[in-house]
This record gives sequence, structure tokens and C-alpha cells, in this order.
Amino acid sequence: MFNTVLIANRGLIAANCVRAVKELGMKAIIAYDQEDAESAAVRNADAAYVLRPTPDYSRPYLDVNQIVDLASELKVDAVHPGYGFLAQNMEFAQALKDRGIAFIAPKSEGVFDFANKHVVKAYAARAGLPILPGSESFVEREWLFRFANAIQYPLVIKSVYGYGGVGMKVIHSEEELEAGFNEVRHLCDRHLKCSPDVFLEKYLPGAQHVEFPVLRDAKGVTIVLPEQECSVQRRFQKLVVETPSPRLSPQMRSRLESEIRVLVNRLEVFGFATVEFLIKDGHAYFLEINGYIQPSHTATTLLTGVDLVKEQINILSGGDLEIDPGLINRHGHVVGSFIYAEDPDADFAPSPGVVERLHLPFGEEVYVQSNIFSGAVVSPLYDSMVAKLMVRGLTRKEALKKLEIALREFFVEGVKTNIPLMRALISSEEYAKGDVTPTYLDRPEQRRHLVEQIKTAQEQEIAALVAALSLHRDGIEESPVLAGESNAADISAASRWMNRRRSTPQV
Amino acid sequence: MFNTVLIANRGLIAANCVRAVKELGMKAIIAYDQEDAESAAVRNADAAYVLRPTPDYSRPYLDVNQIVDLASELKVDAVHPGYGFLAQNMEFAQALKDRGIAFIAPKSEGVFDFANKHVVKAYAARAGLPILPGSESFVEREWLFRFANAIQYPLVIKSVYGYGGVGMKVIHSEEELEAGFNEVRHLCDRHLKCSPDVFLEKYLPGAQHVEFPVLRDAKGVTIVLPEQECSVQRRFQKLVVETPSPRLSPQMRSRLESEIRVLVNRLEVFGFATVEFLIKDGHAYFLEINGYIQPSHTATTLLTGVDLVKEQINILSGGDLEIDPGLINRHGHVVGSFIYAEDPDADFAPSPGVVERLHLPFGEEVYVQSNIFSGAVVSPLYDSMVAKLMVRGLTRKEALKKLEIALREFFVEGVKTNIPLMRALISSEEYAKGDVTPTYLDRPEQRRHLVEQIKTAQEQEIAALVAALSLHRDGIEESPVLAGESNAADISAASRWMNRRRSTPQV
Amino acid sequence: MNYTVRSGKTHSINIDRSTDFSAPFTIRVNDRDYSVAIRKTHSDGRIKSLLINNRVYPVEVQRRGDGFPSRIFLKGVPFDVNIESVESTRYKPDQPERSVSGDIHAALPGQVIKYFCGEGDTVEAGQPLLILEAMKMENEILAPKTGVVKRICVREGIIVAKDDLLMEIGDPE
Amino acid sequence: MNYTVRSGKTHSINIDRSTDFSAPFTIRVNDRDYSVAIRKTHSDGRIKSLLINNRVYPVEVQRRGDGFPSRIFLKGVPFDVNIESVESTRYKPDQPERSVSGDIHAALPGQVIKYFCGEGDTVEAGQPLLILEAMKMENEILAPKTGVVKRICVREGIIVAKDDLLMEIGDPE
Repeated sequence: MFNTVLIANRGLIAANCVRAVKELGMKAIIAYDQEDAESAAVRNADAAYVLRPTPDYSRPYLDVNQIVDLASELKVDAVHPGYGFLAQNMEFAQALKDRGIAFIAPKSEGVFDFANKHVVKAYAARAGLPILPGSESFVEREWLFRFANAIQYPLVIKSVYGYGGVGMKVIHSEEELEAGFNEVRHLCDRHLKCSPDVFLEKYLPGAQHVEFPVLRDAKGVTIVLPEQECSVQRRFQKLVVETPSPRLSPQMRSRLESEIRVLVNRLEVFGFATVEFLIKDGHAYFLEINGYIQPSHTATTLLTGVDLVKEQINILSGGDLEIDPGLINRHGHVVGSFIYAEDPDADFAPSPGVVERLHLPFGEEVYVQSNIFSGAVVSPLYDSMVAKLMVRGLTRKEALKKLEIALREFFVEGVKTNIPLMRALISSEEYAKGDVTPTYLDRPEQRRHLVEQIKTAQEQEIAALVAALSLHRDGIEESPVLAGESNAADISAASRWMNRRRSTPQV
Repeated sequence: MFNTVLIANRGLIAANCVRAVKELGMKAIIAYDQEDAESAAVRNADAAYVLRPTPDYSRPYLDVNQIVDLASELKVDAVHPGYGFLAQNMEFAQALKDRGIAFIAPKSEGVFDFANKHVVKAYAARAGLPILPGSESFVEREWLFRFANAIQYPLVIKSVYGYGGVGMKVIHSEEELEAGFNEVRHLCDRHLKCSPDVFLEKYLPGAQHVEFPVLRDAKGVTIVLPEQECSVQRRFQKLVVETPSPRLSPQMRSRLESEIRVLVNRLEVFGFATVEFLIKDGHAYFLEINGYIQPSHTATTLLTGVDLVKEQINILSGGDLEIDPGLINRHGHVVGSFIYAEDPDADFAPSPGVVERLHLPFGEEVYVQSNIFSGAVVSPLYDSMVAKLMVRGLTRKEALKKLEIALREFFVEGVKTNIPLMRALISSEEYAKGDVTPTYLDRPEQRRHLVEQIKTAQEQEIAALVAALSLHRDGIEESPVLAGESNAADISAASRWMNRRRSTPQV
Repeated sequence: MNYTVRSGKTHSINIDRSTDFSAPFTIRVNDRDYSVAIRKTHSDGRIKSLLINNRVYPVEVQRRGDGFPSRIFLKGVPFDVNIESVESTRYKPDQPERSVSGDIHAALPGQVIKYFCGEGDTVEAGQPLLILEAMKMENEILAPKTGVVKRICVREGIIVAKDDLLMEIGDPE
Repeated sequence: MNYTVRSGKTHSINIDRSTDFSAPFTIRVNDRDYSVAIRKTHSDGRIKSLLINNRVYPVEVQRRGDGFPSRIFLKGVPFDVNIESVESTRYKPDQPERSVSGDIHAALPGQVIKYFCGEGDTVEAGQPLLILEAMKMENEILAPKTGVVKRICVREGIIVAKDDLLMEIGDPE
């Protein structure tokens, strides 16, 4: 077992790692950016060390040298990278190894470079798993058009080390190809801090996205846990998670489970991993293996009772996977929604700021993880996820209703959130039927249409009443626009924030 | 099904009822005391009506006439009384019945006066369940000594309609008898608003307290859910709940389950009820049936996935009990702690006030229900429970460790709480062994001893450091004591708040 | 006072001039009366939470450039509103002249990562001026008009608040 | 400055007179150095949260009548402390004379349910004066000394805050 673990991450995952490390009787140390000084992870850690700002203003959680030096200096036994940031960074993994510090990420006897999506995909193909057509990995621009012509559109350009929805770009036609390639390479350099290698893969519009968490200890004891349906996304990040998947047949589930067992045994995976599939028209394609604990794993934990964060650390510290399969629950249904401080009406533009009031929903079978509180500052510098809201029901129908009511109770003032959109989505007929695919919320009209559905005629009247009352009583406020000038007006609605987008103050 | 339900209660239970009613597609109306205007139940209800103060300064939630009049005026179909207050009040039940309004409480074809502990106990005895020796019920003082002599000490004086730890008094010797009798009768009059009938029962020191929730619909379909171990109490109110009980053998569990089935079938119970037993030296005694949803039921819900609040309302509104037994989980282990705004160092004196800062624990398998928030006022007029903290583990050992860490993370500033005591209790060897009985925390020295156990030598040094630093830097604050006068000093520590206690400003 | 407000449909709303807002009051919307009470206000007196027909509504009012409410949030849910007419004219502001400002404000909080121009440079409308980074995303700010960079107000690496002035572009020389 | 503080055992604590509390500093306890930084203070400047050996400690200081710290809460856990000696005497307050006050203050918030006496009544030490009710419990307040009820300050039914003056008892006539 480890004595001391350094957690090099932030937000909910860092707080969850701090807990898990302490539950295992080890000492939890957190390395943090000053922006996160008020976070739960810093509050609850056994010791907290602030990271210096970096010279290029990139996030300190990506600063390999600084974190490795701190880990050495503090003589920790292991580093937990959480997800994102350095979780799949080979340079970081190697630097820790050189100093004799364990890296809490899955290992494979079969593949050294386990985080490389392209290498693992090739391995899966050799193990007999169906895969989507794709190219070799490459760096030079000259291969781009050649491979794209062979695969044909639509296709995806993927960084071999991408994660968290960053480092992927869907290309619909040749015109978009070069710009997409440059964008992915920029992201590798700036946000992923990884090598510029990419590969191309056939894009499957409307496919369902399903993931299976897997634990496998040093002795080869393996547990494949119930799958997560992650088919509602924005910018490849999950908005909703369900377990079990409402669209997976028992036959398909058991086939995928045995394929997973074949694969992880061949690769001799040691630790925790998530095996992802795309499913369309009854065909399942192996997509990738991720080696980190994702936000959606809380759904599997709530369904089964297995604390994946803790088990991950336990087995990678040399512990046995001692879970009695008889204690794992596989009944009932869990649905969860991720709450982001963002404005879905303005292309999901981030909405950082101060949380003025916060009322978290609570109640029977309503479960929340939140790192905001009244007075908390949502930093503009980081991912905008502020909470996970999960509910459990005996049936899917019960769970959806619970989530809908919980979303009505969830109140945040001071920053905009996706709560109304999530409420509208969950209560929609399309969602209830299970007809939703990862691009469902891409179109602004679709999002607007969904939110309109939840407004009653009476609420429209009340909104009109409040508008009139507010003008009547509060009068006209001083305009934020300078006399005779207009570009500050509605600028936030006009400004589009995408992975990389251009915007101009509206004239 | 009902269209509209009036909830006549406050706090967590009222909020849970509002949710459940809305989940069932009914309209939830809350009747509230002005003190509770900022509560979750008021915020989330479809409509909220404030109750007038009562002429005798008793709580408006006990004002039968006012609540019945409001229910009539609003033409609601049913009233949910929550627990405590009017949940078992026969006058209230009758007044609602007279107006054709349903009362969400269990009914029995066998016993009209189902809330009467003494009547139900006699019924259980006739159904063959073992009971503790006790007296007839009586009102006149003259019977008191006669019955007490027959039963012998220690014994308990119980109001036939008591609940929530109020209306019971343990009597160790004849000297205490008359004062105890008067106290129970005063409580019937002032706090329970019920008839003064009492009965005596043999007191079983060190017995274990176990409760089984039971659902039974109009057609007689019955589900007996896993038991709750409620053996840690203060003033007969639960501080900790576990499910399943760590001390119940599978044989005993299945025997009690069949006894419960016999009893509820004989009584033809319709609705939701909790059947309580005392267990000592391998013998189980039927104690009572309660007809309300208790705070501890959240533990059973977390274990099994069955939302008891919702099922209760569903079956009493005429719905069928449609739960598929295959979906009910009975594996794993849940432990929960009730968090009170009170000072265990001062005889559990209530500690009302403004919550200045609040950080709720969160994490994998950590579940919180809380009706406080940053800026919330904990009213001095009501029960001091401010949160329920539940955790689930695959094993009891895992669950206890999770709860201990969660209690370390739970931070409240502005009011004192029992959090440090709960943390000390849960991490103690005695608790891990399951050696704790309802009187375990009665002795102040025991509580103090427990809390001392969790302090490390280093923390003692740090406390000393903080004391010196605070004197050095912040200096001496203006004394709250007027010059030459002393009785304000330490008055709060000296003042003892019990069900009824005398205190004098210390001289 | 009569208001005509579009929110979905068009609604006719009457608020009595002599209404005492410190006690519960009634507002007529179309043919229906709503009972209204102000539960909470912000420190500057603006409405924060209302009780309408005995239901609690936390409200937030977003206003246009001319100060008229444009969007109402009822418990976080946004409703687009447009006050189409007011019986009295005392609320009618002058229409501001629409000319293009050269002041570049931060549309949202973020960190200034890089400038593509310096003070004194001539820039053309549409040309990238700087990159603002927030929450894993980059926002490339383009010049709103052709002109000369008069002033760069914030250094690279600085974290700015919403509406902070980042740079000024003057008229071309 | 040297402090001797009992908290469990007796500890010897040294705080340098010239310490700058705005930056991290060191305090020696017995033979060990602790690195300390003040993270947060209350609006009146008192310590609210500290970083000690890189660990966050929300702290609350409870003081005795003479202003000396008597109890330290470290993240809510109470530690009894007693400052047994201070090298300098500047903190030594005069011992207040101990006489019995006739002012009855509310020990905790609650509602005044009933008085057992009226203004002008003579009461004896130990006699019940009033009932204060809080959180389902009743507190019967007894007279701290024999005397005459000079004033009843709060009506029955009123909800009082901690330390509110409820009544005054003057010396016997």
C-alpha cells in the first residue's frame, strides 16, 4: 500500500480522490492552482501545496516539471492525475517512473504506450473486436488528404492522446479538412500538451455511445461493471449519463462484456479502465480504452455500490480486488446530469462568476456532488462543470421523473447554467423514448425548442407580469451602453465560445 | 389518485413530501410557519400558505383547526402530516375525515385507534408476538403506584400517543415516579396535544432497537423491507441508523419478518407503517407500530432503492404496490448519522443561530439531505435536526470508514453541531464491534471521552498554538461580563436543556 | 398603467398607479388577476423573489441597452419578453445613435493569452486582435472597425472580469 | 513572547515579537517548528482560517470572561485550552470582583412562554421566574438571588436572541 498520494487535479475529481485516499488509510496531498484555494480538495487534504503560475499562462496542472519536482520533494509514493490534464501524458508518466514514484493509471503488459488510442485500437482489432475503418497515425500534413480520400467523409481527426472531448474534430467535407487538422494540432500543443500525432477514423452519425468500467488487479481478477449510456453530449462532453443503457439488449451486453474480457486479458491490463463502444443499427464498434475515472462513473457507483475511485487506487497500490460479486447490485436504474456554468442560449458560452445563491436539490434517491457553495467563485480558467446530479429509481421511468423534479429544485443564482436545458431534455418525449444521439443538442434551434416545451402558458403570463412590474417599479436602469455606442450591447450573446472560434463584437 | 395534497409539516420531511407528491404528478401545497419561509419545502411547493401564530405560542403545525380550515378552503384531496406534530393525532384525523379529506397515515380494519400504542400492543400480544410486561392504560394518578408496584423498576411511563422521543420517561425508582408522571402529562398537553392517557412498561436497559418498514396496499400486497438498527440515541431520538442491523442473525430476521406479516395481515394495515422491536439476549419484544415516515427511513431507501415516501402516498391515494421484488436490492451496508444543531458538551443544548459557512461532504457513496445553507437561520423554535448524512459501502467496515471521513469533511460555522461527537462515535472500537446501546451517550463523561479519542497529540499542540496566536495577535476582546458581575459568564454551558429541566444562572 | 408585453403571446397587463408594493397586491394579466407579493429585493431595491398566486418565484431581470426588460428568468428558466407599449410615455427613451465604438471590452471573464498587435498599429475591421481564454476554450477577438490601436489596457497573462476594457481603437489617421 | 498553554499536556509556545502576520511565519511549539499562514480573517480582523504545516484549519476561538481563549475549535472539534502563563504581563487583566447580578439574560435564543412573577414581586433565590422554550424543550429559569423584580423587559410570546435582557432583579427592599 502507498503511504502518501499526491493528487494533481482539481474540482470534483480531486475531492473524490482525496476522500478515497483517506478512506484507504493513506495521506492525501493536493497540488493546486491559487484559483482553487477555496475548493473542497484543498480544504479536506492532509496537506495542500500551491502551484506556481506558468510562464506561458497555461494551467499549472499541466506543468509536468513542477508537479514531478513537488512529488519528489514531498517523497510521495504515488501521484493520482484524476482525469484530463496529465492523466494520459506519457512524458509525465515517464518522469514519475524515473523518480520511482507510482503513477495511478492503468498499465498493460501488452502495450507500453497504453494511452495511445491508435495503438490500442490496432490491438483490439487483432483481438477480434470490430473497429471502425481508420488510417495509420501520422504527423505530416501530406498524409492527411491521402488518408481522408481513402476513408471518405464524414470522418473524425483524432489526436492519439486526446481526451475529455478535446483533440477531436468531425470533418464533413474536404474543405474543412486542413483547418480541422490545424485546430487539432494546436490543441495538442496548447491544451493537451502531447505529441502532434493524429489519425483519421470514419464518423458514424447518430451512433450511440456506451462505456464499460473495468477493474483488473495484478493477479488478473477482473470485474466488468454495468455500462454507461453517454449519448447526450455537447462538444464531445457528456451532459447526461444512464446506467444501464436503455437501448442495449441483454444479448449485446453479454457479448460486449465477453469481448472486453478477451481484450483486457490479452493486454494484461492492470488497474482501472473504461472500454468505449459506438453502437449503430445493432452493430457495436470498439472505440477506445480510457485509463481514468470519468465524471460519469458516479452513475455506475450509485447503481452497483462499487466505489470505483477507491478500488482503482487500491489495486494500483498493490491491493487485491476483493469485491464479493454477490454484493454488487445490478438492478434499478440511474440517470445523472452534469451541471455546467454555461449559457446554452449563447452556444454554451462559459458563464464564470460568483455564485450568489445556491440551493441544491435533495431528497429520497437524489444524490448530488457539487464543488460550489454560496459565495464560491466559478473560475473562468477551467472547465465549467460545477455539479453532478444523480438519481436512482427502481425503473427508468421513475428515475427520469425524479431527475426532472430534482432539476426543478436545483437553483443557482449568479452564474448561468444548463439546468433549464437539462430539465427540458429529460422531460421530453424524445428522451423518454431513448431517441437521442450525441449530436442531438448541437443545433441552437433544437435547444431553444426543447426549453420552450417546458414553459406553461401561465408561466409566460407571469414572465410578462414580472417584466411590466419590473419596469413599473424598478424603472429604467442606467444603460450599460455608452451614449451613441452600441457594441457592448448583447455582446455576450453574440460572442461564440467554441474549442476555437472567432468572434467579433457585434456592430 | 389525489389531485392536490397539503403538507402540514416542516424541515426535511416536508421537502421530501413535496418532492414525492410532485413525482406522482399531484400538486403539492405547503402550510408553513413564518419561521420556515426560507425552507426548501416552501421554495419548491406548487403553492405555499403561511400559518397564523397561535394564541398560546404553541407551534402552528399543531393547530388542528387552522390546518383543517386551510385544507377545506383549498379543497385539497389529502393532507400529509409528515412525522411528529399531528401525524398521530386522532382529533386531526377525525376532523379531516368529517370534511371528506384523506389523511396520509396508515389505516387498520382491525383497530380504529391505530395510533394508540397501548391498543396496538394488546393486539400484537393476541397475534402471538412476544411483548414486554406492562400495565393497562390510565389517566388517574391513583393507578400509578399500584401498576408500578406490580411491574417493578426500572420502568417506562409512556403516553399512549407519544412519538419522536417525546412522551416517554424512564423511571428507576419510586421516588422518581410522580414527577415523571406529571412531566409526561405536561408533555401530552403542551407538546403532543393529545389525551393524557399513559401506560407503564418494563424498561429493558441495554436493549437493541430495531425497526422494519412495511408497505401494504388496499389489496393486501405486502412488502417488509430490511430493518434499521437505531441503537444510538439521545433523549430517545436517533443519532445513527444502520441497515441491515449488524447484530441481527438471519434466523432472527426471518422470524421477525414473518411475525410482522402475521400482525399487519391481522390488523389489515393499509398504507405504510414501521414495526419496532426491542432485542436483548437473543429475545425480541414487539414494541410498537408507528405510522409515519421517519428520518431513518432514508437509510432503507438508500439500501434498497425503494422510495418509501413516494410509495406511502401512492398506496394511500389508491395506487397499487407495484414494486417488482427482483428490483429491490438487499446487499451492501448503509450507515447514516443525523446532524443536529446542538452542543453535546452542554447536555445537547440546542444551538440555534445563523449558519455562517457550510460545506457539505460529497463523494462516491456519500449522500446528504440538508435543509440548511449558507445564511440559513436555525430557528430556536423547532427540532434541531439540520441534516442527514448517509453512506453506503459493500461491507459494514467500508461504510463506517466512509462515514467517518464524510463527518471530517462536514463543516458548519455559526451553530454548534454534534458532528465531532458523531465522528468520534463512528470511529470508536466500541461502535465498530456493535457494542452500543441506546443509553451509550447518556453520560457526559462518555461523550467527552469519545471526543478526546479523536484528538491527536499534534492537534493538541496546534490548539495550544492557535490559543497563543489568538491572544498574541487578536489581543483580549471586550469581555461579555459587565464589570464586577459574573452570571453571564459560561451561562450557556451551565444551562441545561432537557425535556423539562430547571436551570439557574450560575453564581 | 397599462402595459402590452410579448412573452410567447401578447399580454395586456394592468398595474394600478397607487399600488403599495410593501403589502401583497393584485395585477391583472389579460382577464386574470394574479396575487403578488414581493418576498425579497436586492440591496439596491430591485426585485429578487416574488410570491405569485402563493408560489415562490426567484426572478432575475435582464435589460436591453435602453433599460427595458428583455429577458426574465423565473427560477433560472429564461423567458424572452418585449414591452411593446406603455400607456405613459415617461419610460420612452431616446433611441441611441448607432455608431461603432472602438473600445474592446471583455465579453466574459477570462485570461488574456496573446495580442496580435501593439499600440500604434493600424488594424482592419475583422482582423484578429487578441486571444482571451476561458474554461478550456479560446476566444479570438476581431477588430470591430478599421483604425489605429490607441491603447492596450491589460497585459498578457492578466485575468480580466466581464466588461473590462482590453484595448481602444481610434479612428484611422 | 513565551506562552505556556495547557491543551491536554502543557505546551511551551514561542511567537516572535516582530512577526509579520501578513506573510507565512513560524511558531515554535515545544521543540517543533510549525509553519503558519493566516488564510482568512473575520471582518473585525480575528483569525478565521489558518494554514498550519500546509493543512487548512478553520478555527474558532471561544474566550472566557477575562478575554483569554478558553476553547479552540479546529474544524469544529473543540479543544479546551488554558493559557497558564505569558512572559509579558500586558495581557494580565484585573480579576473581576465576583458579585451576583440580578440581570437575567437569555442563555440561548428561544421564545418566552410564561412568567411566574410580575414587576414589584419579591422573589427568592432559586424560585422559578419564567419559562423559555426552544427546539421542543423548556428551560425554567430560576432566580439567581433574592430580591425584587424591578423590570420585565420582554413580553410573553416574544422570540428572544441569545444574551437579550429578560428581566432585572433589584436588591430586597
